[in-house]
Amino acid sequence: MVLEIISVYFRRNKRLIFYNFNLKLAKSQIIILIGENGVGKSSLFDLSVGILKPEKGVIKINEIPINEIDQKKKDLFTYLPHKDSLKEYLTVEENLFNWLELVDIKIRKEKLLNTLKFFKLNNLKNNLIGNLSQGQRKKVSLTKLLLSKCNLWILDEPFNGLDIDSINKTKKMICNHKENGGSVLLASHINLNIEGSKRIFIKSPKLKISNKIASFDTWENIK
Amino acid sequence: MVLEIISVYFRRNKRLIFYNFNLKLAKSQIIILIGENGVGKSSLFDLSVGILKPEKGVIKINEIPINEIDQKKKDLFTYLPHKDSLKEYLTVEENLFNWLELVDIKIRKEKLLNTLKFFKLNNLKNNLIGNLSQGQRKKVSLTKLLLSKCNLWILDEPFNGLDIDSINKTKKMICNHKENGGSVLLASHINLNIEGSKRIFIKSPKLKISNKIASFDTWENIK
Amino acid sequence: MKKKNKRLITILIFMTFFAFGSVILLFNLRENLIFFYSPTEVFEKQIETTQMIRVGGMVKNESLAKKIKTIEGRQLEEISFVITDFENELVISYIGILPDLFKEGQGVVVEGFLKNVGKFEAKTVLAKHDENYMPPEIKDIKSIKDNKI
Amino acid sequence: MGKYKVKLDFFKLVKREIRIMLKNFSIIYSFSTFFVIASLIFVFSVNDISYVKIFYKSIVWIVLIFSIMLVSENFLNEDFNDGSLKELQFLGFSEESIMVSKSIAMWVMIMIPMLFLVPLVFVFFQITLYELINLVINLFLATPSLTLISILSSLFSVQLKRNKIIQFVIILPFFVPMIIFTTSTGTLFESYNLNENQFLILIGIFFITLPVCLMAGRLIMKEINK
Amino acid sequence: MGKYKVKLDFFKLVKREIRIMLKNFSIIYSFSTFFVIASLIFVFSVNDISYVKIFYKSIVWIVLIFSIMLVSENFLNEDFNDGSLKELQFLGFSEESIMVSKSIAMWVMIMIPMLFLVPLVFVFFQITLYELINLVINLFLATPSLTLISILSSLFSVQLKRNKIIQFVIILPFFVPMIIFTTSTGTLFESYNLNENQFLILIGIFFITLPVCLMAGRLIMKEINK
Amino acid sequence: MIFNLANPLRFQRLTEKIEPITLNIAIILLLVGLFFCFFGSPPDYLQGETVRIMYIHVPCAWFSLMIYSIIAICSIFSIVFKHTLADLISRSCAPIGACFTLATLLSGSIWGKPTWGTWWVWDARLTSELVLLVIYLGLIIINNAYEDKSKADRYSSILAIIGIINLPIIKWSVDWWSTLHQPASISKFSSPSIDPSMLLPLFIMTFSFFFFFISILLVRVRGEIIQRKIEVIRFNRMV
Ligand code: HEM
Ligand SMILES: Nc1ncnc2c1ncn2[C@@H]1O[C@H](COP(=O)(O)OP(=O)(O)OP(=O)(O)O)[C@@H](O)[C@H]1O
Ligand SMILES: Nc1ncnc2c1ncn2[C@@H]1O[C@H](COP(=O)(O)OP(=O)(O)OP(=O)(O)O)[C@@H](O)[C@H]1O
Ligand SMILES: [Mg+2]
Ligand SMILES: [Mg+2]
Repeated sequence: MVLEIISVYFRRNKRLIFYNFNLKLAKSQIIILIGENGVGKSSLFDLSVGILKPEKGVIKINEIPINEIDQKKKDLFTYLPHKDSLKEYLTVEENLFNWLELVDIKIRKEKLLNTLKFFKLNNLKNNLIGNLSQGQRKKVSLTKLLLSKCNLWILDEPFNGLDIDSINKTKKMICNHKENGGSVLLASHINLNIEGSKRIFIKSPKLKISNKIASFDTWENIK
Repeated sequence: MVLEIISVYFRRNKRLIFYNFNLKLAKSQIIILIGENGVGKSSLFDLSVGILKPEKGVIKINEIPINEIDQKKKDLFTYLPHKDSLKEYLTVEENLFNWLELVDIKIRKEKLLNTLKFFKLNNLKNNLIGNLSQGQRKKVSLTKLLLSKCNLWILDEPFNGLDIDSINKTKKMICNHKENGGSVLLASHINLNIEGSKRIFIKSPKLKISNKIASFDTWENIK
Repeated sequence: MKKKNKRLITILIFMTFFAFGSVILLFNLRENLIFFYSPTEVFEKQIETTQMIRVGGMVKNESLAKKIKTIEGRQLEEISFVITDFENELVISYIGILPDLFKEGQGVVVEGFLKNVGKFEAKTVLAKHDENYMPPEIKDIKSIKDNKI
Repeated sequence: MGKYKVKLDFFKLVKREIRIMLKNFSIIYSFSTFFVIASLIFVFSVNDISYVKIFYKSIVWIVLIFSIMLVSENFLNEDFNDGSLKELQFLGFSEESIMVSKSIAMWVMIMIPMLFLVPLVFVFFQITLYELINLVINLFLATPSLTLISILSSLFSVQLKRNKIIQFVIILPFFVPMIIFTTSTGTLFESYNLNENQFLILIGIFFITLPVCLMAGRLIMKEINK
Repeated sequence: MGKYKVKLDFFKLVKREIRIMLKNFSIIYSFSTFFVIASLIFVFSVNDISYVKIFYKSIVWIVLIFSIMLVSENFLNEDFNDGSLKELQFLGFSEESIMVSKSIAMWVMIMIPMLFLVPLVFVFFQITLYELINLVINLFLATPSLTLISILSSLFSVQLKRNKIIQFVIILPFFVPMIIFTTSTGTLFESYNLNENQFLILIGIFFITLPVCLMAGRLIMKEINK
Repeated sequence: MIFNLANPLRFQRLTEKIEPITLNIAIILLLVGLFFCFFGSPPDYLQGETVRIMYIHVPCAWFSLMIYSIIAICSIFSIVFKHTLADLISRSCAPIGACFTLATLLSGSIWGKPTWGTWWVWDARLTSELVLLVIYLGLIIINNAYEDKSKADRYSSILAIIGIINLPIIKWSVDWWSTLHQPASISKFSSPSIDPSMLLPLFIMTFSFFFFFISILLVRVRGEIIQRKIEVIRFNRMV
């Protein structure tokens, strides 16, 4: 299993998000998370990469619990969260180079230029990120996927703001990755037809308010 | 005509965006702008509300050129741009009240609560915007439409990040508005089936680089 | 049209503000931007003796005098002269090196403390010269002319 | 009626700013701390309090200017980043009213902590009551111009994310005359009577900075969304 | 080997920060200009260079603290707002190394212009060579602690905006002892020999602030994404 | 007509012709002027030989003001008519003006030591000249800080227009307030109070500086035009 989420309990802002949640992502598998707004998809991603900590339960990447991983996490997964961590006052190229250095990938300039061509960003390479349109900006962060060498991709609504052409390209990219043995975990509200993908509907846990609500510290009292 | 864009010429960052562009939006009409990323949809909205100025051409709202409009613009249209101008450290309610006060709408608290129910935001009303999920945040800004009394709605990718249920609700809201004589101009990459809506495909103008490129002040040399 | 009028009115209001401000400034600034006082002003102002001020004027002709003074065991040359604005005079005493351009009949600005009425102890002496530039020969001719008249 | 409406609009903006400010309490906090610390630095660094007494005005002013700049940074940047500035513009509020409302709000935000800080100055620098009153009136008259200027300067630098210091470079020369007028006279005649002349100058400066800053601010704001 | 890698990582972070900073090279330029103008303001307001001499240390320090505060605010706020802080965390960089790299970058950014400015101080305030050397060593020893503290304080303010848990954290007052030590001692014994005692105190302070700031920073950063 | 000339391309062609001429004139005038400065003019009756600093100081001071006026006029033009050439000129002028201002300050201080007995005082003229330098620096910083050149041009124009307030203060501070700096010798309504034998080298130097200024300006403007051309081509290259 590339990613395993085992009976995770999680509350956010005192609101119950996950109650005994389980998920398994195998090699060469695509999982699409679908669910209402605010059900906890993005939180799940943050949990999987170890930014948030579950109150109970274990999260494993490559069979190792996330908080015991010793090697650099950057070699394990590529995560594109909603906030794309692009600096508005740097150019497209500079932003990507900064990222490449952080994840320890060495690449020549021509190679990067070629990669930028995939989303037709090559003649925007010297534009400031702040001067791009929403979709163009999204494409810049998607380009990171093309450059990364990780097995596991975690993508938070990767199709937001893209035009139809680019959505198809991204889909193809994801399929390719799967073909090559990669695993993808993504959340999307758009109805996608990616073959061989598994859809998981997340529902928010119903909570029974018992009389003992006051002691909300223990999970037993909630459900 | 509620909104008229007449032979507009516009460059952004030295890049040609609109070359003799025309668009008309009548009463009780929905226009959906479709186009590649970076083709200039958001720029068109900014032009229509007068934040950007075209180099040539006129933009009229209710037959009055936008730069001669005397009355407060807030009574003419409601514009939801990409940046939603919600303050992260204020609650949902506070943000909406701030906006209501800016656009001169007086509303009682209960009314607002009722309106929030439309998108099921009512029990989030005391949450900080910074603690909402993307979709919830988008819904907060869409709630402004329910509260506004303007005829013309200008919406920049209103369905981004919404779940399917909410997309349908928003669609219904837009249709209702049209039924009541309102006009809507929106951009979206999602394939929408709104009856009676007109779709406009925007293409970026091709430009011939002449030898006279140096005199970049005149339009004649560009095309 | 209406909007244009509005802008025009705003700009007019701004102009009047600006003019009003400038007038206020011009009438009140003299006091504050001044680099030095004339002896007359010093007498009118009743400045405290602890206050470092600058006084400027002409060095009165034939008022320069030097005398040796012993301070802390060292022999120092105390220079004294009179500066005038042709109404009032102030006696300046100073220990130190005078600038090259210091001459009787020329302008000077001194910085220091007022000791008592009509007496001033200078810490610094600055020469102030006028806007006339000419070769020495012409100066001689001119002064001869002046003398004749 | 039109005029009445303009007025209302304007108050609305001011109210909005102050409401937002009060939520973002950290601004007041950092303002006051900076002020106190900076004054303390002076007091401590010079072991002879009598020197500090001579310069208390300069110290207060410099510290004030710095803290105002710190605050104004906050004021505009955030509104620019989250799109509020754009919203205010397309809702039809004139650039002038945005500028003025922001600086009024800022002025209020600065004056409130000042009320608490001034007695502190009194104790710190051991000045007389007359001097204190003089200082307070001076502050009262000069801060409006200062806030206007600093808001203008942060408008200049709103799009330069990392290079915030640029705003000081741009605008400090315009502070210079203010400082000369507010501080130097005080040291020239340290008289015990209030200095109406100086007050008039400050008012005059205000009448010049107001239109200049508003016009310049308008021009910049028009440009900012491009 | 593990250690070697950690080191590399750490340098990478520092390099990243400095690269982002330097992107706008004019920041150094502006910083220097700012320093000069701020000192000039003092001169303007005091009107007399011989008095300004008394305060040269305070001036240098205040300008320094002010710029550090300005820069650090930017340093963290921005990284938090655009998600970079989160990215660094999930890429596996430890919170400590993020803190330290940021403060080193900041330190470098402040020290480079300082090197050019110090001779200027020398000329401006007409101090002796000994005083100058003293000042430089002081700056060198005190700024690391200052940057650490200011980064910690901006972490607090980021956190403060999100959830109002830590309303009144008083972080800035930690500056005060630093300043007192660095500025007052110098004038208390205005001797011509270097002041080792003072340097030792500064080093001591640094060894206290480093662990305290790193631990506190780690705790806050863990909390920040919640 | 003016706008016809103000077409950047035509302007560029014109400058290519003018520039060598102005440069040659400047060099010749400079040589002649330097001769007159050092050998062909008498010492002053009061100051003696130090008066020769005047031949540098005064032209530099005039140009520091004149160049700022040019920038200010161009800025008004660029704000009102949005004309590119005006932007290019004011952008190219700023560093030159800053140099002249710096030269004024330096030569003034050097002159001040023997005449006044001090390098520097805070009187109105000197202070306002210093403020002028800072404004120049601000303009330069703005011009270089923004990636988007047109935005930078707009902003620096705005700053330049605000800075106009400083010009009359520099010019007339010596008349309005009592300053240590002397009042005007030449640029006043009555006849100059400088002897003709000293006026001659002053004017030769002034003209020489003027032609230098023009030729540097032309070179810089041409460079700017070419740079913008490259930018336009780069930005409009299609996929
Ligand atoms: C740092 C010190 C100084 C500065 C910043 C300075 C600045 C200026 C400026 C801006 C002007 C041009 C005024 C105008 O165009 O009307 C000027 C003119 C002049 N300055 Fe200075 N000056 C300094 C020192 C001196 C000194 C020491 C002298 C001579 C003793 C001097 C003699 C003159 C003369 C003769 C003029 C020509 C006045 C005229 O236009 O007729 N300056 N100076
Ligand atoms: N602030 C800006 N400054 C300069 N150029 C900009 C700016 N914003 C956008 N552009 C450029 O203008 C063009 C149009 O951008 P716009 O945001 O209008 O596109 P869009 O049609 O809304 O695209 P999307 O579907 O991605 O939102 C793009 O090529 C973009 O690079
Ligand atoms: N920073 C935060 N602090 C506290 N609560 C939060 C925070 N971010 C999100 N929440 C809450 O946690 C819940 C889950 O949010 P999350 O962002 O994971 O939803 P999501 O499934 O990604 O929704 P969307 O489809 O809108 O992106 C929501 O109810 C939200 O209100
Ligand atoms: Mg989400
Ligand atoms: Mg868009």
